[in-house]
Amino acid sequence: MTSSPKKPAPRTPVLHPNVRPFYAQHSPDELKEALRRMHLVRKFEETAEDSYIRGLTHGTMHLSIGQEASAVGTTMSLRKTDYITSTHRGHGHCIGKGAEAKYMFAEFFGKEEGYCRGRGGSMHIADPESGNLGANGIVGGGLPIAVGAALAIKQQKRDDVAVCFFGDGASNEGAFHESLNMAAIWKLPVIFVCENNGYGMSVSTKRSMAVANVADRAPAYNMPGVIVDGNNMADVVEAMMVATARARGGEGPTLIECKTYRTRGHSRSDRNKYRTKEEIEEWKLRDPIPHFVNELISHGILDATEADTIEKSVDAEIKAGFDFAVAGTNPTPQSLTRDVYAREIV
Amino acid sequence: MTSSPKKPAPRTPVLHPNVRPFYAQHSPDELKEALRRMHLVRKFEETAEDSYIRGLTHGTMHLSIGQEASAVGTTMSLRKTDYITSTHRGHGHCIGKGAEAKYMFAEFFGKEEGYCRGRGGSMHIADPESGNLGANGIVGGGLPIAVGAALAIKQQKRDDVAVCFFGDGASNEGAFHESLNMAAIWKLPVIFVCENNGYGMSVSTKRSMAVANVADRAPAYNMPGVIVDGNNMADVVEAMMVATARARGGEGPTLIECKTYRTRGHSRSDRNKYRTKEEIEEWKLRDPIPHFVNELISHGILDATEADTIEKSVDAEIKAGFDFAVAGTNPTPQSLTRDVYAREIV
Amino acid sequence: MRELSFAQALNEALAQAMETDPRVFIMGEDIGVYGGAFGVTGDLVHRFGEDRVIDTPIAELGGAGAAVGAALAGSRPILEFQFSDFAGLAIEQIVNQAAKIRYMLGGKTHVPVVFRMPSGSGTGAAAQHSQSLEAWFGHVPGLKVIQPSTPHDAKGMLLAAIEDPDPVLIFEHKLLYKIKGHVPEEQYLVPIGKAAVVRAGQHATVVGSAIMVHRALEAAEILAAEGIDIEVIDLRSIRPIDTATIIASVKKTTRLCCIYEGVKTLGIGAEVSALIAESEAFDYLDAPIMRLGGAESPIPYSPILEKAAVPQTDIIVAALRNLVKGQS
Amino acid sequence: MRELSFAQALNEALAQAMETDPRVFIMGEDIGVYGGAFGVTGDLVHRFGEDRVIDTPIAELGGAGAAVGAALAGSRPILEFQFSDFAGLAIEQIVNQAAKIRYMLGGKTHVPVVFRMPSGSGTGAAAQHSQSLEAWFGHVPGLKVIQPSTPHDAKGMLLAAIEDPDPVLIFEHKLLYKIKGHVPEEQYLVPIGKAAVVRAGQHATVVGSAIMVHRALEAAEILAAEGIDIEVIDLRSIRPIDTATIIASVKKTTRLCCIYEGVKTLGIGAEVSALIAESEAFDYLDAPIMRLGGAESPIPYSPILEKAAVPQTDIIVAALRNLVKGQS
Ligand SMILES: Cc1ncc(C[n+]2csc(CCOP(=O)(O)OP(=O)(O)O)c2C)c(N)n1
Ligand SMILES: Cc1ncc(C[n+]2csc(CCOP(=O)(O)OP(=O)(O)O)c2C)c(N)n1
Ligand SMILES: [Mg+2]
Ligand SMILES: [Mg+2]
Repeated sequence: MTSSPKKPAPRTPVLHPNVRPFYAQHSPDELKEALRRMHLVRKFEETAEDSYIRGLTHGTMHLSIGQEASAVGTTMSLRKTDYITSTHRGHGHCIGKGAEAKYMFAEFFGKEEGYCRGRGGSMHIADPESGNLGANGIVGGGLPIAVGAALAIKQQKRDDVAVCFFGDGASNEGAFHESLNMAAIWKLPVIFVCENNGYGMSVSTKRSMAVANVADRAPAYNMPGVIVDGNNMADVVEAMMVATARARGGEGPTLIECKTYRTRGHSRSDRNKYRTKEEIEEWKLRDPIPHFVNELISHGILDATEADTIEKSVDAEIKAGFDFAVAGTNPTPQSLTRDVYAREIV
Repeated sequence: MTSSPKKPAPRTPVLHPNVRPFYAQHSPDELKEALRRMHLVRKFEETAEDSYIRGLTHGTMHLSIGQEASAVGTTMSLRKTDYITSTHRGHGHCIGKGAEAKYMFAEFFGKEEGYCRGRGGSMHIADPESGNLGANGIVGGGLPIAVGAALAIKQQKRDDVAVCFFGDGASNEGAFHESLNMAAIWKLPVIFVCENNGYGMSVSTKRSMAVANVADRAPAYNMPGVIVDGNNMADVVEAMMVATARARGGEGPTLIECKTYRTRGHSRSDRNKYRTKEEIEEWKLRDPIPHFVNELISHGILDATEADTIEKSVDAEIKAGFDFAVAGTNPTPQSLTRDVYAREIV
Repeated sequence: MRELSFAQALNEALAQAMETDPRVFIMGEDIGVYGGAFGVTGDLVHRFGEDRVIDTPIAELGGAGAAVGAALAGSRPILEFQFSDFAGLAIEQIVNQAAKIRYMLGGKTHVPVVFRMPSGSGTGAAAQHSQSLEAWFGHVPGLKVIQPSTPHDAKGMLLAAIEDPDPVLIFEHKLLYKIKGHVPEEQYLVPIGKAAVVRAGQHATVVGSAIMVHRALEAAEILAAEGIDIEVIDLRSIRPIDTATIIASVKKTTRLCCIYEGVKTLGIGAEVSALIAESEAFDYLDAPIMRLGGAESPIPYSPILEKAAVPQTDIIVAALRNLVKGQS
Repeated sequence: MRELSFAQALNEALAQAMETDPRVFIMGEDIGVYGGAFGVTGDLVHRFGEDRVIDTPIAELGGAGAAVGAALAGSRPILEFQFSDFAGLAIEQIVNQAAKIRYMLGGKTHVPVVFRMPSGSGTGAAAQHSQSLEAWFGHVPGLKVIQPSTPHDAKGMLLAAIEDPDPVLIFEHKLLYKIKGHVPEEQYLVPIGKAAVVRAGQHATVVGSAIMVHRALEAAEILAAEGIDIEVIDLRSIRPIDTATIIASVKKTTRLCCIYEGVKTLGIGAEVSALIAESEAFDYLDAPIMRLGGAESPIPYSPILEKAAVPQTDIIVAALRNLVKGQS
């Protein structure tokens, strides 16, 4: 056991005399990389939104702006062999798990160079190579899939984990109940990460649930239910450290509820009729990125110029990725039925 | 408020100095009728089983022998305008809600005189006239239907209730989660009656749930979860008195878990490989019918000869019902597509 | 002549039904203050209140089951699925319950529920938000399945569905929501189970529904210039299906092409083709029965691929020319 | 020649697959100590343990999703639905996920999962336990749908399904579980997508699957005595469907009858009919294409009605006589 910031995080968190585990057990490089990814998520989405407004892409798009801490915090310490199942609001999960912006842009623009060769689009961007089993257009669709991935992990005697992202609204789907129950009775290495941004599209949790927190449902599965400030990297990561240790140790699943907020509308068609400007502005003040930057600076891990350098490098990466995508290849109509089956039908 | 056994039960149960509410608030006639119905359920099923073994009927059959207290106890005080949704193991619910054995037998024998004109059979016997919205061949199928019936009750400004029967196994279906959540957020007059007989077909609750009781899931919906001895009429009825008062008063749903046991196999094909003879025998000693008879006698409501008269009268009713069914009319093939639609397709 | 969009026509049908029948109510996801993902319910929650315009949690199975239960208890529920793809979560209640309860109970009850199904591709929403599943439900006795193609029929058929004592699924193609057309102000019913000959012609019969009716009409105009005279039938109802109208047309034109957006294999065109091939019209056929259906793939995201996945007007024109002239 | 029942053949396929491939496991309701509702899994839990023969809670959507997830994570799950009717609760995972994931991810992954679907009527289990839903899944690109009719094919096709990299649904007609037939002891594959001409004939082609193949053969025997010579094709695979074999047969016999238990409207016979009606075989047809399908009603409980709801041998005989001789 050590608290040296140089070493990688040990399997179980250790309390350091005066530094909290998140800072004690991650190296400066790890912490800076986390910040870089938060910027990457934010700027990817801002650029995607801009392209959409400029009519460069079609379809719909669900932005996670304001939720970057939960996306990156839950994924930054995962192994490549760990799995995630993502959602319709999955850009952050995808980048957090290691995807590159250029291939995400290419997908967003429907190009062959995209992660899904232009077949998936914004709602389905995913890089299976990096352990991302897929974003999902079906609310709650990824819940039992994550349970199955964890079942396979257990059968294959691996100590990997499956992280399952879902929203507060998804927790009202029957799939939530069936999935948490199976994970609990079989003690599977799943971490259920609920990104509770207060709304399922236009319906607030007050109107869609009879309990105050999604985590209040964990006891029904005899599962730990942890609530964290989803806009605070340290809180998110420390909850994940405990949950992953539990999962890798064969002690079973955990439900982590990240309280957060999407400062953009649900999707392009949203006119925000169901919430107030004040509420949105209030949450904008709780932006996870500047908050994390300040913490890194106050911990002496980062200085203002370095912070600026990181952001600049991300801007460059985004610009390059965008150009890469625009210059990409359009699929040909002839390739329409390619990849419907792995073994082409004779 | 009164404890006179003559008067009908008031809306909320009242504690009597030395008699428990069940006996204090039901007239001897009501109590004897309850006993009669328990016998009716038992003897209906024994006769049905016998006909099945003798090859007089086809299909399958799910017997509730041993569970009569929960079926009759939960239904005995309901109004005709109250609704129930039943299950594959629904003979008891059906009789409890007021169905006649003769028409049930006729259905069981696939005759036009049957409640479902021979279209439904054992798994679907139901008398809509008496407020029974249907047995169900789909485990958990009745859960959201009961919620919808309660929603209609509320919209129609009635003070009726919907009683939803389901098993321990059904509580692992997503429909359970979605239904209890909707009933809770909309404060609907539903009483969820879980008949926990310890097994979902061959899988014990220990293997299918991570919590000890189905009622442990009620807090996830901010709903009262009550556990009762499902083989004890007084316990079952008193829990229902509180829950129906709550529901009629607009205070919302209640989950009642009746701990009980089916002493017969799950269905005809069951070889009971998943449980021990000892367990079955032990539960047979806890047969709800003799237990109720003894309580009635000890309360001076019934004497041995009267008890015998009641049983004899049921035997006669069963015999007559069976003969009625055997003598019934078979459907003609020409009537096959009748009643697929209420408005015949032109 | 008053013009409304397809979405406005549906909204008016809902409003008039709720005004005239207190048993009618609507439920679904984000149909209240949000006004529905496609704006169909609009401001109805303000006009009729939250007790009759109910935002459900995201729980399609429970929502559908609640609609079934309310129908059994004397109400007239209309459930909006946000996308018909999500009905995949509620098949149990639609197919095992709503469609069968009346029959299983020997006709002693009935289930007057309406399921609204926004469907089809063309919006760039990809594989899980673009399906055309009408054929599935058309395969289920106990259900009625309709698919209007004009604002006029959208209002009249939705009102007919609400008035119908049996469960009805109304498929609303998303690309139709914005199209405008004449819609009478009063309440009127367009009967379920009747197709419409929307263009008379001599050389071939085209049977289509929803968006494909419009493409077929475009194609017919183009071909008219070449002296090819196409009869276009708007199917309107998938179950029950109006066989008589199709047979009469084919006997006249001797050629048949079915055009549909759903996957070609086992799609509605398969049934239309089989109905004619087993009918007296078979002997009148002068050419094989042609089907233009959706590609044998999920709906892709790329606009280029998405277009290629369903019949477009140019393809229809070439196919019909080939059908009539026997040229490729 | 060793004989096994259809159920035993499936059991042997499962056992051999688990012996030879450690990635293979089975899951479902009551498939462990109970041995499966129809006895297919039998004592496999004792041979392979509870980690590879998993009793799930009663949760079809979750079970199907878990199978999909395990397949994505490198295992080879086989999920038994206790009755195919209950798959209605899992359509979301089968159709929106399993069938589309590979395509949505641009071919970067695949979903090797097998869904076992006990189906069909004849057991007196009524409307919610007797459906034949193969047509639904045959309508879905990304899925493969098979329907063996003999113990031999049951084993060989289930092994082919397990070995297949894509999601496969195998429909097992409940009335077939007890029928016996020759089954080789070794592992062998019966290819998915190939029909079989199980009886050669000159006067008419009958295309059927599962139990209907047996009834068609009975009917053919009866008609042979009258000098009517029927060719019988066992479809075996619904998706992909073996069009070539049917076309070749129809060109020879000039008459076609499709026999299937599923509801007639939009059932598999509709597709078979349409495939021929659009093919080069159309010009060879000497009679309308006949379909004998399930009744347009849910499956009733009464044995009399249940029999009347699906094609029986006597009906088939009369229909084929009519098809060939043009008599009623
Ligand atoms: C099964 C299903 N139902 C409904 C939708 C439409 N829809 C997409 S996202 C969404 C809201 C989901 O809310 P939540 O789970 O809280 O995630 P968030 O959007 O807030 O991130 C809805 C209703 C869907 N895609 N799938
Ligand atoms: C959706 C569904 N899954 C599975 C079945 C098969 N099945 C019928 S009853 C039953 C067990 C139900 O257990 P429980 O809910 O505890 O009721 P019990 O039989 O014990 O009364 C099962 C698995 C079914 N009918 N429907
Ligand atoms: Mg949310
Ligand atoms: Mg039980």
